[in-house]
Amino acid sequence: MPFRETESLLPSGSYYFSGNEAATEGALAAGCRYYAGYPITPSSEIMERIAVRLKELKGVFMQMEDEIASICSVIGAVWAGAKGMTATSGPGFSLMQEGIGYGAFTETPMVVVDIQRAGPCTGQATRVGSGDHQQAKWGSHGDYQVIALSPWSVQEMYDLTIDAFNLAEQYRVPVFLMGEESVGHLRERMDVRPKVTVFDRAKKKGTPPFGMVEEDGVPPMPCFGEGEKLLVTGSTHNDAGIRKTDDPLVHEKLVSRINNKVLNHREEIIQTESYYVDDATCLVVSYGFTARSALYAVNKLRGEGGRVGLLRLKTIWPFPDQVIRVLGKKAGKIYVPEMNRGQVAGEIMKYADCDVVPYFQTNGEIIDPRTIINQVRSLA
Amino acid sequence: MPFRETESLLPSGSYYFSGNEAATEGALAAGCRYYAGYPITPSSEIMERIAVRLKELKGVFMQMEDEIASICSVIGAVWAGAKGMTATSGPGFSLMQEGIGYGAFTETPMVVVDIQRAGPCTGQATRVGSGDHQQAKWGSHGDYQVIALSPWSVQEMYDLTIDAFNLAEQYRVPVFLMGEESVGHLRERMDVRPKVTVFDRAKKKGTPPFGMVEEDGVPPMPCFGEGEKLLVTGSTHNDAGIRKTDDPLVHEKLVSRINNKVLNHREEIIQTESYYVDDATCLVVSYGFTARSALYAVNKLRGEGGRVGLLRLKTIWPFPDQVIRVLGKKAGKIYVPEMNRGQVAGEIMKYADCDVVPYFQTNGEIIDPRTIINQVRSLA
Amino acid sequence: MGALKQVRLSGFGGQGVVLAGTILGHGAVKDGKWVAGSSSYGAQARGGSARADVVVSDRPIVFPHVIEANVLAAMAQTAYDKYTEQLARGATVIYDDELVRPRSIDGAIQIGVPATSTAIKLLNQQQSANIVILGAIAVITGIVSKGALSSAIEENVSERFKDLNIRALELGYKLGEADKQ
Amino acid sequence: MGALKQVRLSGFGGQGVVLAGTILGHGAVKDGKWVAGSSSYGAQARGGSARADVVVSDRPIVFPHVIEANVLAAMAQTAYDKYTEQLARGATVIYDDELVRPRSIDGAIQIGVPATSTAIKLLNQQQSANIVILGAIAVITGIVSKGALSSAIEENVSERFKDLNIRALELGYKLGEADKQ
Amino acid sequence: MARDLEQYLRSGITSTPFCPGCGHGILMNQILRAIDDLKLPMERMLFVSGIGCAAWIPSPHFNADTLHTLHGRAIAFATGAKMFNPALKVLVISGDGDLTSIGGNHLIHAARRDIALTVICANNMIYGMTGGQAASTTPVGALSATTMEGNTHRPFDLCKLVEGAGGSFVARYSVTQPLSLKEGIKKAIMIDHFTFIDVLSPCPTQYGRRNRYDSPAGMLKTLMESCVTLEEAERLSPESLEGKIITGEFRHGRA
Amino acid sequence: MARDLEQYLRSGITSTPFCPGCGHGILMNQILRAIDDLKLPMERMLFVSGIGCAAWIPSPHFNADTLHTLHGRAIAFATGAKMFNPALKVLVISGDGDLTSIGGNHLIHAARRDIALTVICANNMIYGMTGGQAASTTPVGALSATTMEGNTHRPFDLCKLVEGAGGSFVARYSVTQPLSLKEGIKKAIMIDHFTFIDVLSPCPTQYGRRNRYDSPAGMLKTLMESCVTLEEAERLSPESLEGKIITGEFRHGRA
Amino acid sequence: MAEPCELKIKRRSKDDPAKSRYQTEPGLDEEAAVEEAGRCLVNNVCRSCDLCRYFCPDLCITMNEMTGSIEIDYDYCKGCGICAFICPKGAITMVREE
Amino acid sequence: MAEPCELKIKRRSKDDPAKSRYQTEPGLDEEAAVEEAGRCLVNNVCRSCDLCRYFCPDLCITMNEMTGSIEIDYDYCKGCGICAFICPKGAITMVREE
Repeated sequence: MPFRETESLLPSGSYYFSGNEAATEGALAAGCRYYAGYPITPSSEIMERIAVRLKELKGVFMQMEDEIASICSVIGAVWAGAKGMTATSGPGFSLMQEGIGYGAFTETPMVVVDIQRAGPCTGQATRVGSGDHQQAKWGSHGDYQVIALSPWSVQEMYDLTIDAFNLAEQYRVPVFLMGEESVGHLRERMDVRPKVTVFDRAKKKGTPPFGMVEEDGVPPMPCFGEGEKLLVTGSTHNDAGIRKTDDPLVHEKLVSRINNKVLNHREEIIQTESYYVDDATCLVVSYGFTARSALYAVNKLRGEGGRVGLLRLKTIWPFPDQVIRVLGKKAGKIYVPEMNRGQVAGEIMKYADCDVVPYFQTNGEIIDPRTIINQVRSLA
Repeated sequence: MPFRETESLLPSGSYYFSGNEAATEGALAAGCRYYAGYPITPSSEIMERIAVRLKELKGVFMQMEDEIASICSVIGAVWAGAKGMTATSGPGFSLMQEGIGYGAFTETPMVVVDIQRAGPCTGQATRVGSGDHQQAKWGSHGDYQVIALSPWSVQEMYDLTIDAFNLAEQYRVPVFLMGEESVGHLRERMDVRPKVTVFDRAKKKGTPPFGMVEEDGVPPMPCFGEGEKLLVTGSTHNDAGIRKTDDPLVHEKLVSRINNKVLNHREEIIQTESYYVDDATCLVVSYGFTARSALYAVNKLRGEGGRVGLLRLKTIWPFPDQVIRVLGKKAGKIYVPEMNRGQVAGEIMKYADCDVVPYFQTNGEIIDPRTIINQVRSLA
Repeated sequence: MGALKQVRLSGFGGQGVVLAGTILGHGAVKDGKWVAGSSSYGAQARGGSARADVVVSDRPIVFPHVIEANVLAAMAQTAYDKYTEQLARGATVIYDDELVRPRSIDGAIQIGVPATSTAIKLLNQQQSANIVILGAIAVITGIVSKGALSSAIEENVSERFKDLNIRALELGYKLGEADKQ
Repeated sequence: MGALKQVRLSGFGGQGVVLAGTILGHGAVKDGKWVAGSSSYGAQARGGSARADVVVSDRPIVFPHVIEANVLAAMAQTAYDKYTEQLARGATVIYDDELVRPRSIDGAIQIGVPATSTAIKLLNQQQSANIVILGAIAVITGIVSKGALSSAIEENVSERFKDLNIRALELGYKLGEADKQ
Repeated sequence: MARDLEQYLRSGITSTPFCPGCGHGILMNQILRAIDDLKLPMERMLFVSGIGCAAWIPSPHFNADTLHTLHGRAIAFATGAKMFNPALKVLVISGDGDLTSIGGNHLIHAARRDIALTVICANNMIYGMTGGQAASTTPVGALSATTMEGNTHRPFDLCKLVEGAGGSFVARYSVTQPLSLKEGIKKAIMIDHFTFIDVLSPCPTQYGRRNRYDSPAGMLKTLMESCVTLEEAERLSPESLEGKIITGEFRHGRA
Repeated sequence: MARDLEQYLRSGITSTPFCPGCGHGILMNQILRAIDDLKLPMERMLFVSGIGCAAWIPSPHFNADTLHTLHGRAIAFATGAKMFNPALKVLVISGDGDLTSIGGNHLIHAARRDIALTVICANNMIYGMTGGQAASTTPVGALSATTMEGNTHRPFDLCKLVEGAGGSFVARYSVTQPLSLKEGIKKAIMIDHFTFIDVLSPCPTQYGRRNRYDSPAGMLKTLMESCVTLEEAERLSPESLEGKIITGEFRHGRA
Repeated sequence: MAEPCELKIKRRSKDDPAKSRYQTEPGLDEEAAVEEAGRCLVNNVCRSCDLCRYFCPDLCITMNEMTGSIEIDYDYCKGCGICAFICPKGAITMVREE
Repeated sequence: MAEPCELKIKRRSKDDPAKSRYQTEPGLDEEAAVEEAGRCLVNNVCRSCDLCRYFCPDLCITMNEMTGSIEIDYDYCKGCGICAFICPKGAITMVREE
């Protein structure tokens, strides 16, 4: 069984961590032993904490010369056997896009934490935004898939970072923890359980590391120094890793598989939560920090007798198309408050067979629950 | 009047150019006098030709150390008064994303030519792909807008490059010419007219270069050395350019305007062409080289009496939502053949109130017209 | 939401309100509460005004920010003026009586605490006023236990300032108890 | 589509079929035609097989690639074998008679031209066989005028090889005319 | 701010943006005095900076065209502006993290190409703005937010780096040598080649407090004690040069 | 390919991927012979390369773990692998455009940090794979696809650059000096620090044909004539060193 | 933590004797150094040697061109104390802001 | 354009006199150079000096360990001519591929 129960690194109990500290501990709990990064607000606390913690745990911490070097060095370490991570914010995430494409195409498990701030560009570096979700899917050229998770609390910065590592290893894919400044810097009670479930990389000597009979399969992954004489390349390659830069069949097969191995396993990957959706005539769809404003608002409105429900997306990519389709049809109206200009609302429009009403806010501040209350009232 | 008729640089007449050569000549005709780039297949011919031509025209050519430096140096030159351009392909386009965000947020007019090849990553460098369209919109972090054009012929590599410069100057926005290897390397007859219409950058001494009373306006753009003592920054700034990194109102206003100045002028920006759409019961939506396969196919099917029409998108961003809405409803079914995994089909799904049937092909080859014929036949 | 308390600590940069907020929050976690804390971050932190919000509850917390403070501590006049605009009904306002001149607020209980002057006089260290006022808050509101606060100080303050802060906490407790009487 | 001709030039890397295609296309533009040309690109260009396609029409061209060649020139056996599979009805196949052994093809006109041997014998330069065969194609198919081809050679060939290529074109014309008779 | 420099400051600018005792202010002071000495017209000057504390020296304070760019990319932006309009006098003023860590490649390539820019690196040996992480200039053993037990990686000798890349004029001064620094800046500005000055500038807030300097003046004092001029260095034994920073003009002909 | 090197080549590999006369083949030859001399176990070796002709020297040919990466980033990938598993012997083999133009920053930072990698730069002074554009190593005056009237920008002296960045072992050889090259590679591999070798390697296809070398042998001859060893250089006058390339081991202690 | 901005600078003509000061400008040649030093021969009294103006990180020290004396703009002084440290005459001391 | 691969290498024992050759290994110390040179004293005849093996860019030259003689794998030779150029004995010449 590739999943395994292991002792928690931290003594079980309650802690008062910031989201960034929680993500660091989640990574370590999941087995992360290589981190490379570059300072950037509001994610730097992750780097600062993991520098100390990896030393204690005999892992490797590297502060690199930039974000490009950071993600590349993580990929190098992962192929040398590490579970690896980097963390950054928007500008660094933009610089990492070529490396992310390499990770996706070489099926390198890795975790990238993006603590989002108010963009675009250097925008407002110490203020909150949630504007990198479409970039997470489309930031590198060509067609590939990733997994992106959206934590709403400090607890989830811990839990979903563990999930991120497990999904990365299980599907051999880059996984993004799309935190927001308002979660990264939030301090909350966070509970550590005595056991952590981790996924151990599947290995199988002598089997091709880049190909499967199944068109959506995930091949086992050997690593450097095991005598496998691996060929890893970001160019089109056959099952063994040999470059095939003008064979149409090899290219189609590889591109299909790296997309389908994620898309065809949507059901297993996607996590959502729903509240009061059964009789709702207006469905609020939300994620990240905003979902806390949204749940507060929905609770209030329900208290007033409003038939409003909430669907919270913990997984943003692959996109939860099916639940949107079903719940949208049931409610007849979807309201999407976002700290960006409708990035997830646009995605919902692809799948929902009903009115989709986006609310944009790009002012560097979180969305106040009272704003949502007022807007949903006016929709009814 | 900011538009102006000017003599063509090339003697009018017919040429036999490659698409890459045509884009080069289009840029020069539109007034491009600064180019910075880095070698990458299949776009390098643009850099090679423009190096020679800019010398003749007393412009400036720089081969930079990488694509990041290339786009940054273009922005520097544009603020020093140049019309500027760079050209690249997928991997370089990924590296340029942070600079593109800077260009969008500082409202820097510039043209980026992306000659797309079979990705992701280094994929098949000499073979065709069309997989960078979503990246063109979402490749940099945060919310911004760009304009992206999709040429289908050598003639359009010339014409749309001129349009690209004019749109860039008119809206102070990065404009992408999303060519494909199959158009960049195609040679065709290309006709040069005696006159070229160019847009001269709007200037107005002493007016704020980053703000307007109108919420979707384009401010005049001074340049360095004119005594305006400009403040240009990629951080949030007020109308005068002063950094305001914790003012919610300034951020909201700026982010809104850089989005709305493009989105609210969709009608003036968007170019599409339609064929046989009036009575079509199946609408093929296509763009770039694939639209030539599609038109060939639609012609054939019409010859057989098939009620099939074609909508060709010359503009990909801002997305032609309105025409999709109208024609989709009329036809009841949209078929979208693409050399990627449904990047534009996904966008169509947001707006079309009808069935959308994508066809993916990611094998490094163009889509054969006969494939489209067979698929559309099977849809009917 | 009777069991949920929204606490706001405010002052200007350098007074240590963020650290006080962290200690308060951490203490409440030690008491077994659900806690969420946030603070002003960025340019304001150096100079300007500073703010630390702590929400404490017996149950998991839905919205983690302060909407209307049940408890406000103000260590500067600007902070007092600004944040007394956003109080819950029946809120408790605790202010440093040397730095803040209170106005009358309908329905609020206001208590002046000589935190800064006590810190200067008895600790010879103006910097510990944050912990003095925290001690007073703890007594007055009962939001967190003394043991938990002490333990939180141990874990959040560097070795060389621990004793000082424990003494500051004691002083705060005394001031708070005096105020209660 | 009677006025549209699909021409495919093929051989192996180094024979200059891509240059020949460019000259043919450019010549046709000079004749006032609509033209689209494409060629194999990439690794194949060094060694391996090479291919240049030119579509010539009296009207704007919808699809610019060759679907079924009306004219095929083959300068290598592998190219001949591969591309004779994709001919239009009534196509003309012109092959280098020293390098290609033809098979019988239903409905096609096949003409062997001693391009390579002529180039070696009369120009002492095997490399110009591409232009020799191009001259022959021009005569046989009438797809492009001689003047336009000469002019296209002037513009597409470096100074030091111009004369050679013009002579090669003349030889090709002669061979083509001989074939026609 | 100083009345004698008022004309070089944008109207409405009243104070520096730096922490108390930050060396960047002293550098800002000398840059403006150098321009004042040279009587350069601010209309013809362009100041380019990246991201970080030092990038705020010119932007928005200087009363000239200023281009505040992306982290690490100031030199690339400056290259475009200078190449397109050579009449502009272009100064790049940014920090060590910006110019030599993430931006190191643009630095060495501009030096190689000999683009006529003056690059002034405000070197405080730390990432100040993001909270005091180690930089590529942090001394071995120094404490920072990412090297809590002391930095283990060697720092660059920036002057050697730029010389190695082909820089024509390369110099180093400390802000504790304001007059030499000012003269060095004047010289660099007037040379129509790529010129580079490494300016040692103490960061009391992020570097100082972690490394137990009790005041800005204390940091300044240590820096003064560490610096020896090239001329002095020639007279000193290798042992007495241990731990010293050599300042002065390391001029080299083109490679 | 050569039977005596067969064990170092991946099974199924029969020929080099290079144009006739490409110097990269001679370098490939020496790298394998160096490994053969040292009797290094291929199971413990990792070869990392970027994008470009030289990146194909190890990938897929060498019968070991090979990591063919992004353009310019080989050293960053290698850093991660080496730091996580120091038991790996890591060689970075890539071209001049890859390692020193787009990848220049990773090169200087790895040298600064003294990461224990051996970096072999196959320096053909041109972008071969993309069609012969000028590189940061192209000599002034040389013709290329982007410098049709002669290159105007100075090239790097890569050894000086890496020395300036702090590299401990820095050497240059030409492929026309195969025995010295092989010995240099052996030495570099066995030093447990950052080691760098600049290997001059002629590109007859892209560089040669534009710059009128009529044959691979002709290019090789010119290169031989240009190279002088460090020892010879010491005996020569500055005038007779004009236009010469100095080869040998430029060893320097840590800065 | 950064020093809080609670100190102000006072200018005065007499005070306790100057402590030993560091050579502030090692880059000056001998002649210039002697000249600079010559302006500050008397202890505790400002001799307008100008060093504080050059060293001020907040650009808030100006020399009054009429009187030749140093003027400090207290509004933008952040109290770092560098001027007091650098003054070769001990003519500047820091006092707690009242 | 790249040289087309139309030449093959022939090995022979006698031919026209060797032209002057370049010092192939300037990096060798004197002793080593004398030793290398000593192996190739007679013109036009391969003395197994091994230079061609080291210089072959296609790794297709092997020394037969039994006989000590040089063997060329013609299948992967691209005909660059470097071996012929470098051979100090003029023992390799290029001939047109038949």
